[in-house]
Amino acid sequence: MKVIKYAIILILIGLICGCNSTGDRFVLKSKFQSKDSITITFAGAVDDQWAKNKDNFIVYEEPDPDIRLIIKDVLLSPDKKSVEIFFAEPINKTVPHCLKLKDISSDGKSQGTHDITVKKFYFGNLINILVLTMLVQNIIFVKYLGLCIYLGISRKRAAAIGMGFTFTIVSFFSSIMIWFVYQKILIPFHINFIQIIVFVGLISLTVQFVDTILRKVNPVLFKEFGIYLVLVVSNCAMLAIPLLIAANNYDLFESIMVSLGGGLGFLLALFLMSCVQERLSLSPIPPSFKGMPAAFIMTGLFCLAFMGFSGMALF
Amino acid sequence: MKTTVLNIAKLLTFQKGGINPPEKMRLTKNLPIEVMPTPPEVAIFLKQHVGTACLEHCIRADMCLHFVRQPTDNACKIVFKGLQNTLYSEDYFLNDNICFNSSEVHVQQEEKVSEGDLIGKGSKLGSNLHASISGLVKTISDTPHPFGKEPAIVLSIDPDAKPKSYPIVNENWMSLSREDLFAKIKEAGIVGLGGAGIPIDSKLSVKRDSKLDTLILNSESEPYLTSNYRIMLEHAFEIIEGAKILLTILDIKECIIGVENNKPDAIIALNQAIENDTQKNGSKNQFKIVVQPLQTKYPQDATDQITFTLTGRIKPTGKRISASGVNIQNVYTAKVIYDAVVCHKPFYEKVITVSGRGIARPANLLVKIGTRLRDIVDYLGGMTQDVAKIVIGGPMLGFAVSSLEIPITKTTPGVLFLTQDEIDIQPSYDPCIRCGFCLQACPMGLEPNNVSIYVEAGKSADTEQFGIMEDCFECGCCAYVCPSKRPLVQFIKLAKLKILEAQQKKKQRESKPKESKQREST
Amino acid sequence: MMNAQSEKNSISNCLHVSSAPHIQSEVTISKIMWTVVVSLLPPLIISIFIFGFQTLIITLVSVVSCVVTEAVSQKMLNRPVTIKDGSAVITGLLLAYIIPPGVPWWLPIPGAFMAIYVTKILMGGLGYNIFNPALIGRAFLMATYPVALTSAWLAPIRNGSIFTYMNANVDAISSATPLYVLKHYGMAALIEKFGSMSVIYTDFFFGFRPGCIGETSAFLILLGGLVLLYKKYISWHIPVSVMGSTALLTWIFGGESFFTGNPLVAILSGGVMLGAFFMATDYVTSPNQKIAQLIFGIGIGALTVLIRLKGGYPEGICYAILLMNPVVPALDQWFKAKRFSEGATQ
Amino acid sequence: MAIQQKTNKEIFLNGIFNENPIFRLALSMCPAVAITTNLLNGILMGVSVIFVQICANSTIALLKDYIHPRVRLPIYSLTLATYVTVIDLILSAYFPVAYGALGLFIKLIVVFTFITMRLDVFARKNTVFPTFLDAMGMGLGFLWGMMVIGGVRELLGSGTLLGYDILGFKPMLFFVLPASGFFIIGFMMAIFNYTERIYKEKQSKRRIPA
Amino acid sequence: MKEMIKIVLGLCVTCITAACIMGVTFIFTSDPKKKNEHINFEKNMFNVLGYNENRSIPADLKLYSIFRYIIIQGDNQYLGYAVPVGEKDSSGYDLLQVDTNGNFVDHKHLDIKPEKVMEEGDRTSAIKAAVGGAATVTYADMFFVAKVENKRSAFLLPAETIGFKTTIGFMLALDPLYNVIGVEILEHEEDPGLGAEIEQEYFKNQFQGKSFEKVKSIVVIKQPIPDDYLKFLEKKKWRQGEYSEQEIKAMQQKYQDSDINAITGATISSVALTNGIKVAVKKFVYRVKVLDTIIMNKQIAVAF
Repeated sequence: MKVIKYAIILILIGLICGCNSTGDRFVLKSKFQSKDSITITFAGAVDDQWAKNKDNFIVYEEPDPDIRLIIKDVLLSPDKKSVEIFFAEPINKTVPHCLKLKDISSDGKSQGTHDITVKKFYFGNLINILVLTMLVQNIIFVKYLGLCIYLGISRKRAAAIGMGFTFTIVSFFSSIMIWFVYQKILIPFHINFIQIIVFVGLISLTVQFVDTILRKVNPVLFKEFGIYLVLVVSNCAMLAIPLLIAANNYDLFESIMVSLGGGLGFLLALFLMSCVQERLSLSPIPPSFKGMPAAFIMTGLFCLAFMGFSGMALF
Repeated sequence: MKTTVLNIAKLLTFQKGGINPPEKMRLTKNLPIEVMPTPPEVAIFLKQHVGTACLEHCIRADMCLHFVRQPTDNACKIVFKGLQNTLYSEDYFLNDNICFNSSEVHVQQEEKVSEGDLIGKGSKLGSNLHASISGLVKTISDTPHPFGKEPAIVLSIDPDAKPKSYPIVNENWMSLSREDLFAKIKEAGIVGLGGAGIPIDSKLSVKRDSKLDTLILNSESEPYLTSNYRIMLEHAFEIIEGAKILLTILDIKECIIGVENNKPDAIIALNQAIENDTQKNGSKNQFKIVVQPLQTKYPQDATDQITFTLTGRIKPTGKRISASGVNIQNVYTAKVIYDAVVCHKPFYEKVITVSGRGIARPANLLVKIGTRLRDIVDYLGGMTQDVAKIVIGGPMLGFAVSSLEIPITKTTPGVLFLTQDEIDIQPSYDPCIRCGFCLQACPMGLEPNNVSIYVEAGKSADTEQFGIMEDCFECGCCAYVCPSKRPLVQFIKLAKLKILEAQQKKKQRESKPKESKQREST
Repeated sequence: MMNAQSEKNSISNCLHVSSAPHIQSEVTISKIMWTVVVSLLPPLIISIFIFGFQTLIITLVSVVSCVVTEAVSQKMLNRPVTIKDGSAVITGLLLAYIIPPGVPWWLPIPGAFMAIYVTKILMGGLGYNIFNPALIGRAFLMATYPVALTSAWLAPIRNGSIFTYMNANVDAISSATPLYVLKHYGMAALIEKFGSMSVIYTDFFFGFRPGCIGETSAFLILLGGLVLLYKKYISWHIPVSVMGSTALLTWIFGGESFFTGNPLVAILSGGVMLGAFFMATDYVTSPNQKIAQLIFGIGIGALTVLIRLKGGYPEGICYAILLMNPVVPALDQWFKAKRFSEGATQ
Repeated sequence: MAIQQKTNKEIFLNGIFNENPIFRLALSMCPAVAITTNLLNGILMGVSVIFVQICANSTIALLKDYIHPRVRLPIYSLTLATYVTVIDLILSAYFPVAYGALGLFIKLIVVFTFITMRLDVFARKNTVFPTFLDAMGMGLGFLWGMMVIGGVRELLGSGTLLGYDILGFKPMLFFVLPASGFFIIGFMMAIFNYTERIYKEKQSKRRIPA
Repeated sequence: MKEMIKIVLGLCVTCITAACIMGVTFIFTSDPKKKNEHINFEKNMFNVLGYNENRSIPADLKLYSIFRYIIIQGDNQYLGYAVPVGEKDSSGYDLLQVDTNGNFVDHKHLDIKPEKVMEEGDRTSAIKAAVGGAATVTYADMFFVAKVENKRSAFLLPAETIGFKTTIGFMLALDPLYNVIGVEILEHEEDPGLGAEIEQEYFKNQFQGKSFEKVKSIVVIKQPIPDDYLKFLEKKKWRQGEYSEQEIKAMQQKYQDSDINAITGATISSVALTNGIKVAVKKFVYRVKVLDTIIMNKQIAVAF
């Protein structure tokens, strides 16, 4: 359990470092306000005159620096410390927007020109990815991967939880490693066609690594989770996570979130199924359907239930 | 006075669970105790009580009477049908284990005995048996019993013998020592009249614990049964005196009599008796006896429940109730003890409730131990046409019988002749719908639904995790509330049996390797 | 009166011998189920007046197909046919209640097959299903006929002619549900569409709004729910926690900024009432202990709000209940009744 | 060896019926559920698996004397990964449309448990020809299963077979969704169990008079 | 020890063999793969231009590709257009550097062979070399110009937008007056039966023939498509000669200014695609106009 705790702390530190502020002295904050406006907060009060002049603001979407958005109106807040810019058309919040604030004048003094980028909260984006991979793109009920282990392990709850945790840990470490190898070695050298073999190798390596460390550091935990480590190697869900990361070109933190989300989703699925399997083992299921067929149909019902998450986006 | 009793806002009761079945006391509530004429023949079982020593025997014998039990001469066919298949089926031979804690025969065939004579001597956990009628020992043979057949002493009446009377001979029992009192009670062959019928001497001779500080007198809380109520009403004085004897023997001062508030008259009567007693004895009185009205709820009279209700103590799992510092007796036991000590009267006749719509004339009867049901039915004018079930005991805990040849024992609190609409017999039961009614009803906080589901799935041995072996006393609350009409008590009994079997197997397996090892070493 | 002697022979034939207890309460499964059926009927009657006569046809088709599926499948499996206990009727009613009124009449049939055969009978019959059958039926229909399930809404009839929509082109008179309007166009649009706020409250309360067949009339559902509560067939824990958490979370997250959502509209405008009283409280698929029931209900409420606000569907109660159903075995195991002997002082 | 007592025919048929990887062993279900939305996908996936299985099995059977038992699992992975990469590249080059649908799952053949299992259980202990037959049988069993599932789903989901309009309408969209794969596999397994039970009952009945 | 060496050797040999097999396959398959991809892409382009079995591709149809890059030099951002130059068969590519206000900045020749221009890596490095120094060069997008009889017949632009679930990739064809010729969905992951209906002819063909003016303000309405229009849109079901040229024109004119009818039950996907098309067209038209003005002013001999 300690390993998990440290991992979570590490991730949190990473996330906090990964968050970006505007990095500007005078402009404090900028964010998407409603569907057609952006709010900018300043450190000091700005002049009315300046704020009313629409030409002082140049806004464009990052990939299209040549196309300026048409500003309909600019509103200065009563305390003069923030400005809301309204646009003629709804803005596309998925793309970062670049803002150029020309010669900001505050109390008659010029604060110079500021370039800022407004984008969705990075942390929110990461949480979004985590939740999406866990629920909306659940590795078993929506992606249909790792079924062998899922059906084999989910008969006992303790085993299911053990397997889920082991899977999450291995997927976390392996995807970090795989991300570096893929982005820094395979892509620059144009040898990404051997990704399968590399990924399989790296996963085995991670498993060996976790195995060794766990054996030394926490023998009790090893006794509990050790047997599942071997199973993780030959699990298609385990291989699918790095393949998905590679296919979508995620950055490091996003990859970590995908791997965690995938692992937790796997854990969730195993847990739910194990709860259900315990009940199924007591049910008078028709003899032809006993065992695997019932488990399959139950999984199908789970899939129907998980369709409720489809189309979900948190932030 | 009556109103004050009923107006107590929050009456004491136990922690959780319990049910409120229709009381059905009106049938016999207002009928005074009636002495039944001596029957021509009585059969007195050598074993008068259920006893806890042979749990397996009891479970096995009572478990599976689900729909049909066919008693043959000395075996019964036990069949328990599940929804899908037969869960349990066994030909059970009753002669196997029946000789536990029974009494030794003290008479010979054709010997002449008179009322009150010792005919069986209690050994170990058995109690003394006394002739309930004057006459001849006709035979000592197997007689129908709720569980099949058991050996009994059959006496046939001597028509000329006069009924024996027991005048008060020993009013000043206070002067007797504890040991003398104890011996007198033992001599009289009294058993606990609450349920299991353990001989009173073993109940009282539990290791003298310094913790023991309270005597609890309880009364029946099952529907229909009114014998306790009538005793309290008509023999309140004797009960108080009996309680005092018990207190002397136990060497404690405090006694609480718990009476449910559906018997307000009994509460008044007992209070009156206590008042009289204090007036009479004045400052001499060193005992503290109180009557505590209780909320009407089944199973208010169960050991754990009444202890909690009256003292707030909870019995730890797996320990005897004396660990909680209480001794529990039935009010009727107190009355019988009074008879034995003050009148030297052995325990050979008792008050039972004969009730139900299936009998022509319900009554509270004073009958001789060993009286056959047939004689009672005849005396009360026969059964109605639509009688569907004859139950010895209360409707919640009693045993259904299939023959009128069965005699009354010392533990029989009543006989019920129930009609079809009273028992509402279902031809089959339905699957568990997990409504959770039984979880709410179980006074011990167990999970009867899960036990039944496990048993149905053929995993009876796995039900040990639900704690039925330690805690379940088969009060029947779960089966009473079950909307699927599942025979939950039978399920639990079957599970207990299987757990016992599994434990025995485990023991055998454990002992075998040891033996083999020993063999190897030798 | 018979003589005891002559009785002896016949007695073993007519006497029942069974183990204690010998008396049982009067509550039976069929009694519970048929009470639920009866308390479910008022929404159907009002729906006929609101959406027209075809809602009755759809409901009848649904109920009949559920009952027939149950009977046939039990016959085929050589099991006792239990259609008389009313559970299939409830499933049929509920299945019809959670589909739009403008769907073709045959639509419930595949849903009934899925609900009764696959979800219930295959998993062991009554008492062993993990998911609520009616909801699985709906989820299946949603996946199979998404267009019908998401667009066959009808505007309420106010002129009293219940045959208005018979043989009519459904597309021409379809009307968006309040939740759809709320999700995609906001509160202002909702007020614009249905009139003032007070009109919204009263209309929604009595059922004059587009929606699924049985979910519109909050008043009648509440009435039915209160009957079940009064009869003590359900406890207040699940309905209250489902509705309470839905209202609370909608109030917090449902508006433009925090704490500006409208909790009352959230409860009145979807299927939350029907779900809370009649579907989440299904004995088989809900936990037994009170704390577990509260957690179960809060989980349903939270998932409902999550799906409503962030998910792809305007209404989330159906999937929320389905998603909480498999957690029930775990909840049952985590929250057990306190054993009597647990409080013992050693 | 006990295995060699089986005739070649039995070895071949074993994979198709008795130990059908999908319906009996319930291994490698992911593609069977996820991509069998139509018959063509099923066939392509099945053919790819046959290719990988035959190649890998034959290779291992050929080289079994040179493989050190300690490193046999890495060697298996390596062999499989090689052939999977080959088939992956070939499909992406010549069947780009189908590759779009199968994409991920072709790569995942590497971790198909039943292939690795056959390598360890059969190929390691047998000569090339029986191994080839076994691989063929197993592969055909897989192909057959994929075809059945794909066919049913295509017919019920989009009313077509191999792209040709059969029914003229779309009966149940549900069968296009991957979730339906679970139901079809569940029902197919049940049919297998049922036939087996009937078969065994008949056999036991035959035995009694004899 | 001996065993160790044996194992290591065995593994090494296996690895080398595996690498050889994979390498050989890669070499053999890489070319057909690219070719296939190219063919597939072209097929889509022809499709969207309206060439199919009934309407054959003209012999002198030529496609020219123009790539847009974002060049950051110091604090300044520029757009770089890699445009084909030379009269015959686009003998080379030039880079036009434009600032964000649409003013011409620079014109450089790119050192790249025409057949290599579709290779992103080669192209980017050529542009980098041309711009030189510390500039960052990022690829933004591309579009095609189709020429028939040496006249511009259409613009083709691949674009994408966020749909109900993930991105929807589509290809747009515009005529020289920026009216929509056709829309083709390249990739999407919408729900089958709901959002996936954007692929269907009856939906995507609605965009056909919409004028640029209309597209600028096009919206989605939740009304069913009129029956005659629906029949007209389902092109696949057209039998030979069901509609004459005049009829087609008449129908197109009749519904030229109508809005887009949403797919039943999938309004979000419909709106997403419509907005995506709207935005893509607006941006594209703005840029093409800037580019054309520069080419006119500077008199650059572009091929298109």
